[in-house]
Amino acid sequence: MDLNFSAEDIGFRHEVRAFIAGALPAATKTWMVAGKSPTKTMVVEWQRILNAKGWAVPEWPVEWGGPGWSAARKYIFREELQMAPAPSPLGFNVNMCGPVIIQFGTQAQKERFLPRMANVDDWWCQGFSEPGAGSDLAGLKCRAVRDGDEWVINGQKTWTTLAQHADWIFLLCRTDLAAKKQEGISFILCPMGLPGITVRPIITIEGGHEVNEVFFDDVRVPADMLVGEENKGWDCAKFLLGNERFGQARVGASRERIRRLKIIAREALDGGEPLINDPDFRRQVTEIEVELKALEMTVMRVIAADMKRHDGKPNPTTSVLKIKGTEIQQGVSELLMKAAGPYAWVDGDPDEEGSNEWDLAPDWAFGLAGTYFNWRKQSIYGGSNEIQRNIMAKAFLGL
Amino acid sequence: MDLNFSAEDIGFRHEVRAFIAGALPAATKTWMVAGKSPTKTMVVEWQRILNAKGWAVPEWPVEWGGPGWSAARKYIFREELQMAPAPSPLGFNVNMCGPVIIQFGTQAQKERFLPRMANVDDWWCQGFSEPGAGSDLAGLKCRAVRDGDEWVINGQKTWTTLAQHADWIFLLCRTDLAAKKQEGISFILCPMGLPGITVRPIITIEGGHEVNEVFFDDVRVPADMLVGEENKGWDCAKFLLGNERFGQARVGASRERIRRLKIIAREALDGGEPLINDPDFRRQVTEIEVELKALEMTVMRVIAADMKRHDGKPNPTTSVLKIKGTEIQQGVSELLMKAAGPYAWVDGDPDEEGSNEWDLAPDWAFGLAGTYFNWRKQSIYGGSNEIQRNIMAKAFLGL
Amino acid sequence: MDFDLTEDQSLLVDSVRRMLADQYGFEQRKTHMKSIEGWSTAMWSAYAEQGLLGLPFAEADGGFGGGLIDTCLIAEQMGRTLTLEPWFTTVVLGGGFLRRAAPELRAAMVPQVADGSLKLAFAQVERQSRYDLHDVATTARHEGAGWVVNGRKGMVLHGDSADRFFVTARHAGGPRDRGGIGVFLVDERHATVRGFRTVDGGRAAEVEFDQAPAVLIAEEGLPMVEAVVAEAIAALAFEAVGCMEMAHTMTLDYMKTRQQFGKPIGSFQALQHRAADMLVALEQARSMSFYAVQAAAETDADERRRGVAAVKVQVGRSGRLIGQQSIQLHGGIAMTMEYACGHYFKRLTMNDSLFGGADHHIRALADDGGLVQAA
Amino acid sequence: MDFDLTEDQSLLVDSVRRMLADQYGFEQRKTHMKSIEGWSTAMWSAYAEQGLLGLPFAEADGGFGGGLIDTCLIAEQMGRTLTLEPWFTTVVLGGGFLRRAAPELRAAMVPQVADGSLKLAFAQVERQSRYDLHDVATTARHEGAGWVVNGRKGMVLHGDSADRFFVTARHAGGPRDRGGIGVFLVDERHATVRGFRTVDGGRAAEVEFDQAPAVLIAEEGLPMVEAVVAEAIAALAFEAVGCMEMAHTMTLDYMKTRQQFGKPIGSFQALQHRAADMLVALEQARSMSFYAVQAAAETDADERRRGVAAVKVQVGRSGRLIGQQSIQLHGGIAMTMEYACGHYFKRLTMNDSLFGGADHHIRALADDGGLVQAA
Repeated sequence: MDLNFSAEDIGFRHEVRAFIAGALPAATKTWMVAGKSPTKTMVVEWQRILNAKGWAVPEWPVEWGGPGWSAARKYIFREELQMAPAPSPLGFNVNMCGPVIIQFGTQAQKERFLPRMANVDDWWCQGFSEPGAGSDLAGLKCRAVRDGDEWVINGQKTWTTLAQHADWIFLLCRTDLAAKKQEGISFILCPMGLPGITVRPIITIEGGHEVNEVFFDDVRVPADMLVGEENKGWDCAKFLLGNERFGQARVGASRERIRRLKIIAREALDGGEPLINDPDFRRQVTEIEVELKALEMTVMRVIAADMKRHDGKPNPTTSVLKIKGTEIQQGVSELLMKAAGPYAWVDGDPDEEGSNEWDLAPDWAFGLAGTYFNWRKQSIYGGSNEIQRNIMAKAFLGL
Repeated sequence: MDLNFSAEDIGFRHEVRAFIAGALPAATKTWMVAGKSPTKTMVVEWQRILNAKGWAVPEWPVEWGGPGWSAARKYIFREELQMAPAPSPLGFNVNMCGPVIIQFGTQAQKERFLPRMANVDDWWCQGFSEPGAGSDLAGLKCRAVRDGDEWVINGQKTWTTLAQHADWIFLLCRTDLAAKKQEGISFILCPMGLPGITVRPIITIEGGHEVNEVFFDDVRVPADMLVGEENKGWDCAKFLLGNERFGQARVGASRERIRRLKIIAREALDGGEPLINDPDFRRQVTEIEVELKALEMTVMRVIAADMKRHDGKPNPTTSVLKIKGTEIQQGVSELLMKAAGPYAWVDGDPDEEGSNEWDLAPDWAFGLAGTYFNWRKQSIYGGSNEIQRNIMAKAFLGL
Repeated sequence: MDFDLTEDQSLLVDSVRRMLADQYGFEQRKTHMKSIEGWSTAMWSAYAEQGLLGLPFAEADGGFGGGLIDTCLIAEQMGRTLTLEPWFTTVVLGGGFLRRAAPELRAAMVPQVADGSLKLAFAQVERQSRYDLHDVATTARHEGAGWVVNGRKGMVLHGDSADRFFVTARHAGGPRDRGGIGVFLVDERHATVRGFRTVDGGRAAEVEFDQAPAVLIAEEGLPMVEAVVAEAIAALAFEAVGCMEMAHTMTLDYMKTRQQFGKPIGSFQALQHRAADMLVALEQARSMSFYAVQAAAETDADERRRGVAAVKVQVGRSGRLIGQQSIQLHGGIAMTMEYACGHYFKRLTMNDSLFGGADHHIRALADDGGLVQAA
Repeated sequence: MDFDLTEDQSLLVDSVRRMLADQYGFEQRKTHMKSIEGWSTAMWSAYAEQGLLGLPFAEADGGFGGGLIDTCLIAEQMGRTLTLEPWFTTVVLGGGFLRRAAPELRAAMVPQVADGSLKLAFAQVERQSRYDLHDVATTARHEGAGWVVNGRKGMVLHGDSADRFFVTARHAGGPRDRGGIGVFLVDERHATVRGFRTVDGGRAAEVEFDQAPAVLIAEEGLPMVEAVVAEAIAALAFEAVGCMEMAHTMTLDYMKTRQQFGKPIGSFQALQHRAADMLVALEQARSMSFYAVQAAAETDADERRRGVAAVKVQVGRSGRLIGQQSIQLHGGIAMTMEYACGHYFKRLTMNDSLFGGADHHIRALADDGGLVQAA
């Protein structure tokens, strides 16, 4: 039993940190420190910098451009990006569709798509959820019918994140109506520019445009856009979702936000004193810091197990990471909003509305309420926290 | 809308308070202030004092000795007893079996039992729960078979509170095996001294003897010990449980315990200062005080509605009173234990183990952990808090 | 003791509820929000016609003689509908000061407030003040026969539509002294106003006073401010209960219709219990809102302060739970701007924060000795 | 980075687990508890034979050279079994001081500890001290060539069976000064001891020293005390995890068998989710117990203090949730003395309180700046 990173891994951490410090565009960093999601340009620019360095696709095999890191190093890299804060490599490309193509795709698909994915020459989006298939994904209805050398797709996807940026979508379609729920589904790739595709924005409660509805009306894609076997798309989906082991723990991101919170709490006044002097505020932050430390150790346990066994089997800890990771992020976002006090009431962003000519609110206050509102989604998507509890009860507790 | 008690009711409160102050035996008060349950002697002695005053059975009709109080006055009386603190009139007699006999019993049963109940000439206990029938009370198996002029009872009851003191037990027995679950049950009265009855103590985790198993082995009771109709005992049980509207809110009792907690927190040191100076401890107490104030107003709303409508129908607020009332009592018991710090570790009672010759622990610390442990029962019995949520979901939310 | 409405109150509530049901559906609200004002001038007139603007003022002054409970009942309806008009700022806040002002001022202003031609706001928050009513840096001083006010107020609710501001300003004492704070009335023509949208879809403004001529309302004004804010907190409690009830009801309706895994999600026990917990929170908040009316009327200022702090804590906690859970139980749909539930959540969040959130008040109440005296 | 046990560790844990499974069933435990000592002298000998009493001491001193992690793994097994013997006080607390004592003392005492003939305790808590290690009123002063100790210690775990006490006593400085606190070793023959049962079924004592001859272990002893307590907190974390795992497992087993409403209660989703929340709490506590081993080994005293505070908070919170919910999900049966679950709950409650509960440590950690530096 050795609970520490090796000296080499610590050295690697310093190398990553130094690289990010030197290479991350200042504007991107400033933007993200303010709590804003990076723009498309920022994401693409940064991922290309990483790609040039050979670090854009940490999870991929060396053959396809992966750096060949151990689980520990992948973790360190993720952490350092989140703490910088810097954009993470685009998840749809790197953690979702890429691994599916590597696992299930043809050689031609790999050669065609993977290098472009790594460089974000194509921006991908995910077409899984439908209006009637949320927590119950297997209830999906979007159809693909084989017609000669083509698939003809009809139906609707929803909650499609950043579809407005996307060049391609990977989607689950029902290809056999007679089969039982989880059977008869196929995993298909589709260019977003095809005739018959309509993207309609969904504005979320804080006013942001992150998600979309995507409609398919007799959209025709070539037959070779099927990944894996026909009617076996559920295997791809399960594989993809199973890769989401650490994604929502986001320990580094939460640590970065807690730092930010503490800085704000030194500036914000409460009762005529810095808010950080309020014992109850401090207690609330500290409760989260403790949970985060435990979560960090939980992540380490999963990584250490991965390094030993490489079985990659789902284990109960994955649900723990999801539940605790999202609770922590939601908790920090709520404390950030509360730290701003009345100044959290301002809607919008002074950078967008013109100069902050008076002192409408401190710059750090903008968007904090919006993030709190928006982050309620975290316990809903990616398998709601209720679904996670179902999984734990059934799969690990035997109930 | 008038949210206040009338001047007359406030006068009544003063009258009750003055009476208790004058009539409550000092030893009983001291005993209860220390957080201990009153002994059988204390309960009987006090109830007879109340009975002499005409106040022993506030819920009963005037015909059977009730004082004819409004719902508001009954509430005030209950509150003042709890806050004194003084023993409440014995619930099994006054709030459970008595009202059932008044509602469903024969004239002969009323005349025979009610006056003795009011004076605790007989101590009653409740035989509802069985090993296989807890939350699912209708699953009970204890049988009563008619044999000539007698019922022959066989079976087992459990969690029978203070059966060791009891002269009589009222119990639910299955009298028709063919009937569906909730049918075929009868409500029967039975003297505890009969041959075939065995009482076996259950010691609870803190070491107390409050509850028992009661075994019935061919116990024969006269046929006229049936209350209400044969096989209609479920009606009696529902009626009895429906009377439990305020029983577990115990606002006065919680207020008394919070007072006690604050006194202890002035004496107990933490970080070299009185514990009450710790902002986080104060916050925790105050959170409960706020919930208690809201609960008090919830009780008032129920009372006010009762005074207007007298329909006595169950309403969702009854479950709110149970859930919040027990959460508050459990919360206060936990804070009391925490206030004692290391001194909560001592098991037992210095009065029972001999004099507190050194300073083993402050007198106020004894039994606080035991009460915390024991009070975990509050969210279990009387329809567990999970059952309460089921009731709310089904009956009031339409889910 | 009687928690039922009187016949008059029932009539008032019913008519307001009917009016809002007819004219303030969620789609209509979107239209109102998109107007230049950010709210509906037509509805404002309708409120005037219904008597909602003159409600709390004495009949002698041109009002309708309603009590705090009447105001609160209307606030609950406003909460249920998420109305956007400056009713709370004009009638509850502004009206609170106006009711306590000199007879001549009342005589002059109440009829105009009641007929909708005069809108009021309360300019109190400052950059450093957070939730402390006595943390006032804006200054007032005598000039000639009158007073002038100088300073900057932030987060003035509906400050961009107000015709007059009630302003707290310091004429004596040091920072955060309880003494030396006056309440003044300033015409919007003497203020520079910068309006903006608030996160709940409402309006607020930053307001600057530069040698603004001001009418003195109260020279030692803090007790008056505290009394008005206590009433406002009672109204906010009812407004929050209105929001909670709607969020809860919408959630229940959705749970009964939304199908997943082949059955309505409302048939899943874990979600049922969550809905039950929301009901507990709602009932506790409703109870506390009644207490708020009692507490605001308390003449002992210490008692009143403790009481309204407790109200803010309970209502804030309940609103947070119900707001968050109503989103969670809906899932994605409630995360969208097009769906009403998220707007109730946002309003509940803002409502909690107004005049200090639950965290602020739990600390204040704890420092004040709580509600139960140790004897 | 590797959280798996080494082969030696696996062998150790397996053999201890087997021994306890064979000889320390819940019924056997009841018998042990009823003995005069309140624990089993036979088991004490068995621990000695298994090498558990000499575990953490250097081989050169007559021990087995185990590290803190080995001690912790045994503590976890002790937690799973709710053992009653003075292992924690003798080996972890007493042993912690003994390992840091002068070589002659180690040479003299370690073999006796290892063979079970010498039991140790830590006399620290005083009437006024609560959880503050530096709040010491017991005095020590030079007398002749040595030292004498005067004062009274409360809540000395296993004080009634100890042969020697490690005692904190003040020889300089005022109340609550961090300087001037020595650690001394006192023979039980020089102490007056009054034993009693603790709420978790264990034993403790009040101990009075009246001119008791004492051996000086450390003159400025607070850093040593803090180092020993940090190790003890790591062991307590593992013990708690052992308790939690058992309480959780018992609860799951019960949920699968107990029938209500015609099916196992484990089929009810609301209860399933509760069990899942217990699993989350358990996993977080287990993770934190690993961190505890790191933190206790931290050489920077400030870092170590923050680390162990965080451990106490997480383990305390998880233990409370799992303890309370294991009772709730069982229902009445777990409220009885005859059933093991309640005993795990009681032990978890006591475990939290030892060296300060979660509330104590969250405040300390918050005042210390927390775990994340603002940069």
